[in-house]
Amino acid sequence: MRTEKHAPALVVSDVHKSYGAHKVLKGISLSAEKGDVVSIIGSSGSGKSTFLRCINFLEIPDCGSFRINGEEVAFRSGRGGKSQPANWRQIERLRTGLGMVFQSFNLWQHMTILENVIEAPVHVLGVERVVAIEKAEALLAKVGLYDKKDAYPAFLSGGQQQRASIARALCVDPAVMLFDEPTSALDPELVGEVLKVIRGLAEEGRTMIMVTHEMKFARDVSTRVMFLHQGQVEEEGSPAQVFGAPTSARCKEFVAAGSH
Amino acid sequence: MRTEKHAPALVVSDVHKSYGAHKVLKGISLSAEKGDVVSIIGSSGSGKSTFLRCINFLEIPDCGSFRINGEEVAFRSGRGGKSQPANWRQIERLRTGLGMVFQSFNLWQHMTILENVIEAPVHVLGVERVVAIEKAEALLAKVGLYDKKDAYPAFLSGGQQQRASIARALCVDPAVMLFDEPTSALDPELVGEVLKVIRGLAEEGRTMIMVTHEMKFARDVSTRVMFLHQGQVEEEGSPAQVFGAPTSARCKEFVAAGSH
Amino acid sequence: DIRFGIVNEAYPPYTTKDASGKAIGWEIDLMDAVCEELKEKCTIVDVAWDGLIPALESKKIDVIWSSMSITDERKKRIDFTEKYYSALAGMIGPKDGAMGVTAKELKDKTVGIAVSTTQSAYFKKHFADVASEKSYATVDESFQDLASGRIDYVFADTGPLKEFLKTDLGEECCEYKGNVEPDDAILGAGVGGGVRKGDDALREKLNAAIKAVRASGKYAEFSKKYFDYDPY
Amino acid sequence: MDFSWIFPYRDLILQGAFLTCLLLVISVTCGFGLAIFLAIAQVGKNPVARWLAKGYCTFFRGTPLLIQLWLIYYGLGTYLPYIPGLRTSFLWPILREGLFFAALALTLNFAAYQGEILRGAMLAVPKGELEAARAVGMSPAMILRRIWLPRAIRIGLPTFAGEVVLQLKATPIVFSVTVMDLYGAAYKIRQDTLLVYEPLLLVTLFYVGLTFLITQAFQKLENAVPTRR
Amino acid sequence: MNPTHSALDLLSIAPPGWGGVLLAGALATVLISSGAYLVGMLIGLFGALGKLSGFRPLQFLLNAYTTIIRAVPELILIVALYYAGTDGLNRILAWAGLGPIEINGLVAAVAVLGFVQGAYMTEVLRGAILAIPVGQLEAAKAFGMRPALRFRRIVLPGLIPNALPGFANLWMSVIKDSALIAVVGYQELALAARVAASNTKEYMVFFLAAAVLYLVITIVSNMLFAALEAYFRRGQRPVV
Ligand SMILES: Nc1ncnc2c1ncn2[C@@H]1O[C@H](COP(=O)(O)OP(=O)(O)OP(=O)(O)O)[C@@H](O)[C@H]1O
Ligand SMILES: Nc1ncnc2c1ncn2[C@@H]1O[C@H](COP(=O)(O)OP(=O)(O)OP(=O)(O)O)[C@@H](O)[C@H]1O
Ligand SMILES: [Mg+2]
Ligand SMILES: [Mg+2]
Repeated sequence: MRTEKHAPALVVSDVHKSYGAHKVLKGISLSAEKGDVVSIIGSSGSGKSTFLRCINFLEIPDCGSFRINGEEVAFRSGRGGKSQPANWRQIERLRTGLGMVFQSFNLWQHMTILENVIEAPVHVLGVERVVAIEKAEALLAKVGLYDKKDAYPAFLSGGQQQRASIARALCVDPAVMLFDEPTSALDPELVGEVLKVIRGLAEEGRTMIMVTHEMKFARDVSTRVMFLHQGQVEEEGSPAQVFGAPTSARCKEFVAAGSH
Repeated sequence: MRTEKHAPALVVSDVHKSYGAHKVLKGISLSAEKGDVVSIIGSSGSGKSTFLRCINFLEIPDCGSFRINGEEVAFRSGRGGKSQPANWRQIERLRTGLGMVFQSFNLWQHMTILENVIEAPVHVLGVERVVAIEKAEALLAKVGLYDKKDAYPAFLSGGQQQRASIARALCVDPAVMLFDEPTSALDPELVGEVLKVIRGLAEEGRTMIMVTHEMKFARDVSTRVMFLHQGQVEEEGSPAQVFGAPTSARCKEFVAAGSH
Repeated sequence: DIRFGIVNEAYPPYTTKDASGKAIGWEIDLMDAVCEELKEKCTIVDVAWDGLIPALESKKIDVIWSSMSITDERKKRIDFTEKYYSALAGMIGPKDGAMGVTAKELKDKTVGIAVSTTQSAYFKKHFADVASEKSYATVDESFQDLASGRIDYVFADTGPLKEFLKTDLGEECCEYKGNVEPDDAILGAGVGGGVRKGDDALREKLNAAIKAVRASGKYAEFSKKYFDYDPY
Repeated sequence: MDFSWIFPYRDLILQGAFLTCLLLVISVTCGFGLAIFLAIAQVGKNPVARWLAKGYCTFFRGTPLLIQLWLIYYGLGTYLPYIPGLRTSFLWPILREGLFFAALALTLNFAAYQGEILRGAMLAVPKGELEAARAVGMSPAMILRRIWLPRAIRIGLPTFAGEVVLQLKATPIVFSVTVMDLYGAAYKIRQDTLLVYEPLLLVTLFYVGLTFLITQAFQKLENAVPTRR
Repeated sequence: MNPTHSALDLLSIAPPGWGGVLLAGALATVLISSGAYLVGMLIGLFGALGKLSGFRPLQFLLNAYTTIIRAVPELILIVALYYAGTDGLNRILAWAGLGPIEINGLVAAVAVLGFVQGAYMTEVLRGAILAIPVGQLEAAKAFGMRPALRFRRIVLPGLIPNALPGFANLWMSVIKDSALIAVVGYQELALAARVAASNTKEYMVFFLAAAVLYLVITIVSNMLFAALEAYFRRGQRPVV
């Protein structure tokens, strides 16, 4: 499926989103090529999660245009003048190419860890069960959860749940991965492990969009960094640029706090 | 209520806890004086949250002895040979002196943020409502959530929920605070803010026990650091000692990962 | 082929079912005699009281044959045959209670009556000022209240009253207090079969058959099995 | 359609409507109070209380209301006069009437159903929120009062509305113990006039109106706390 | 009558005992109830999904359905649908030049009771779906699950534990509502008990006997519901 390396995997432009009167996103654009790792940083409440959730339409943006894995998302205008995806089938299809790790994990409580991980491959992609199990077990071993594979999520520690949710996202082999603070509950060693995994995925040509509060992590792993402030992109560029020589005052402050 | 500075606020010794056949805590002891900030570090699944939850008896330890704010917890042997608190009234009383911030926030979904924060002061401590509201609003302002005070938890970002849960714990003025990764969802600036708050609390003579994955944070703020590994204390001492010259091999590795 | 709609709640001795599910009773015997007279095949259709009129109107049954008293009010909705029995109105009461059934003796007593019966109309006319009426959905329920002492009399058709007194419960608690003064204006109308409005052919046929059964002595013959008086 | 009967029977109808409302209000409020205890006993740790509550709910949910009403009215009701002094006390006029037993049976029955639903709702409250309440030193009673029950009631609200409506429709049963509620009035009118649908239509309109009020009230309650969807 | 006859004689299976009549009634009750329950469940599922679909006209329609059906006494619905309904249907058929059809009272009763159950099921299921943490559904969407798959794999197993208590209640109530189909001339447990009682005037014996039969039916179904609930709550941590 993969073509040349520099095809844009994801082009999103001018995304707006508000909840009632509260404007959360005020025109955000992002474009990422295959193999890119884009880190989104910014203070709490600046709209990072919302932006990520708009990319796979868990929140329906008020307006914006989306090109995912080379396919343009069609819109039609819905009620109240807001636009709506014209074709939910298309969205569903596109979503299988967009893996997501949630900030609050959202593991399915009625399934064991292993069942959580094989759920999408088996039932969405139609992978054979044995094949999926084999792959899932390998992934679980990779994130150090093999011995917990038959436990239910409610009985796991926070970090274990987070790792399970990473394994779940990886198991569908998505072209683009959306990570919402994938290391928030992890200890430094595991952060290192996850960093390795992400690098590996990038080298395979996968694209990653990642919200994170770990500046070191963002600097080490990403090809590009985007700084969100109050629903707008304040600063964008290579890690060296954003962390080394930010132009916006707000970004300067933020980055300074991150490295004190 | 506060006496001399060096009275032990919390003495816990030899705590054991297992889930079924799985031994999670294998004899952990901890003693903290007024004004102490003890950081608990360790890899995911090592039992940090479980230990914290044992201190305020959300998990009933299999055995161990507890002295909280100068009061010994009485035990009796319950069913199946496991010990049980002899007097749940005592536990409830002690808990009001133990503030807790949960890893998964656990805000009450049927109350607004402000109601969440004043709930315990008003209904457990019997503080007057207007007084509690005033205090709560000040605390919410301190964590930057004043404008969200009338929102329901489900509508907040992860970081906002975490800050709300910190405000909720602070509002009961507990002598001992138990923090389970209080900064996991926060950006570096807010981590700095929370660090300031914690320092301020320590200076007031409050005791803090904190599980954290942020090594920098642990080093900056704590008077003592405890490294847990597989349910046991592998290393304990001042931050300088644990981070600078760890004796245990496992701790060395872990600390190295945290500062790479 | 005539379909007789019979209420599936038991109202002994007129209609009921035995333990094997067969419909039995005085009205069934009458129906058999009438059909024999007409040389027609008759079928019984079980209906609940609530379904009687709809069943009649949607032609699921042709006659209502279920102890329905003839009243002017009801005549607005359906046509009736001539009466085939009259409700002989009597009262029962506890064994040790007041004795008579005159207005004087009923003073301040509570009388249980099934709703919308001839007895209810009679009570309104003769006793309403002195005694109080308690309405029941069926006469069966008033028997139980009488047995437990909540009411002083049950006022109903003599047939079911005597039937009740034959049972263990009735025998133990109660006794027959007598029939009320006759009042033909109310009690004379009696009970008839109900047919669709305008179905005069069937009504005439049934009238003739009822008359014939009564004339031939068959009526008296099967009535003897149930009553110690002539129900007509 | 013939509605000429309404005027002659107006007193009967009005009184019936009043009784229907009275029985509904009494049984729902008292029943709900009892249900809270039943639910708590069922999720609690005391085995005796749990089994008692379970047995209660099983019996009252497992047998038809009509039979319960009869057992209470004819069974219990028959033995009441034998309690010394009761017959002459001021309570007797109340205890003699079917209304008292009807209200009692409806209440006991409603409590059983509601207790079961509330139990399910209590189990649906996220555990973390209860732990948070424990951690701030709330006593079990306070956790129940401030967190567990309010949260459970909110979860159960959509079902509660249905139960109240069911209860409304259960009230006609009281006619079998001589309480002339609205349905009883309609029954009498139908017997008198042989009109099948018209009196029922009146009852229906009344019930639909009441149901509308009930569901609107519950909708208001549901909307009081916004949920994210 | 013989004054020494005991309750046992009255309840013996073979006539003149009434046991057989009661048992046949109980069987009829279970059959009608199960039929109506299944019909109701299907309607309820679609009703709940429709109500949550956000499609206004559908929501309006379903709101009307749940409000009106739940408000109108079942007895009235059965009478209206069975008698007036078949009458109307046959008139339409006659007008279209077709012969009249005879609708079986049993089928009509099951259909009507099911239609009524559906309104309640809609609400129970709607509540149960709303109680599923929203994150669970979002995760499913994020993996590209189509609504049908999402429903089958995530929503259904997630709602069942929340819905089971309400379902159990509805099962109990349909068992008792089935008594109403006596209107169309069908004899189930309650009517059987009434007929036996008024024949013998042994009210308490037969009402207690019926209560016991009902209780047996519900206790057995309760055990089933309890087992189901335990199974579907397997991923949850126990309270307290
Ligand atoms: N209720 C439970 N039942 C069974 N096992 C449990 C339960 N809670 C925790 N565990 C197990 O106990 C171990 C310790 O869990 P704990 O939550 O204390 O870890 P932790 O140190 O806080 O990890 P993290 O940093 O990931 O939060 C884990 O292996 C976890 O799977
Ligand atoms: N469903 C919602 N309804 C109303 N407001 C919302 C909703 N979801 C988020 N918000 C608000 O939108 C803003 C942005 O939220 P978002 O979750 O995108 O923040 P974030 O950048 O991810 O923050 P964090 O780092 O704390 O996770 C916040 O102020 C939040 O309160
Ligand atoms: Mg976020
Ligand atoms: Mg933890």
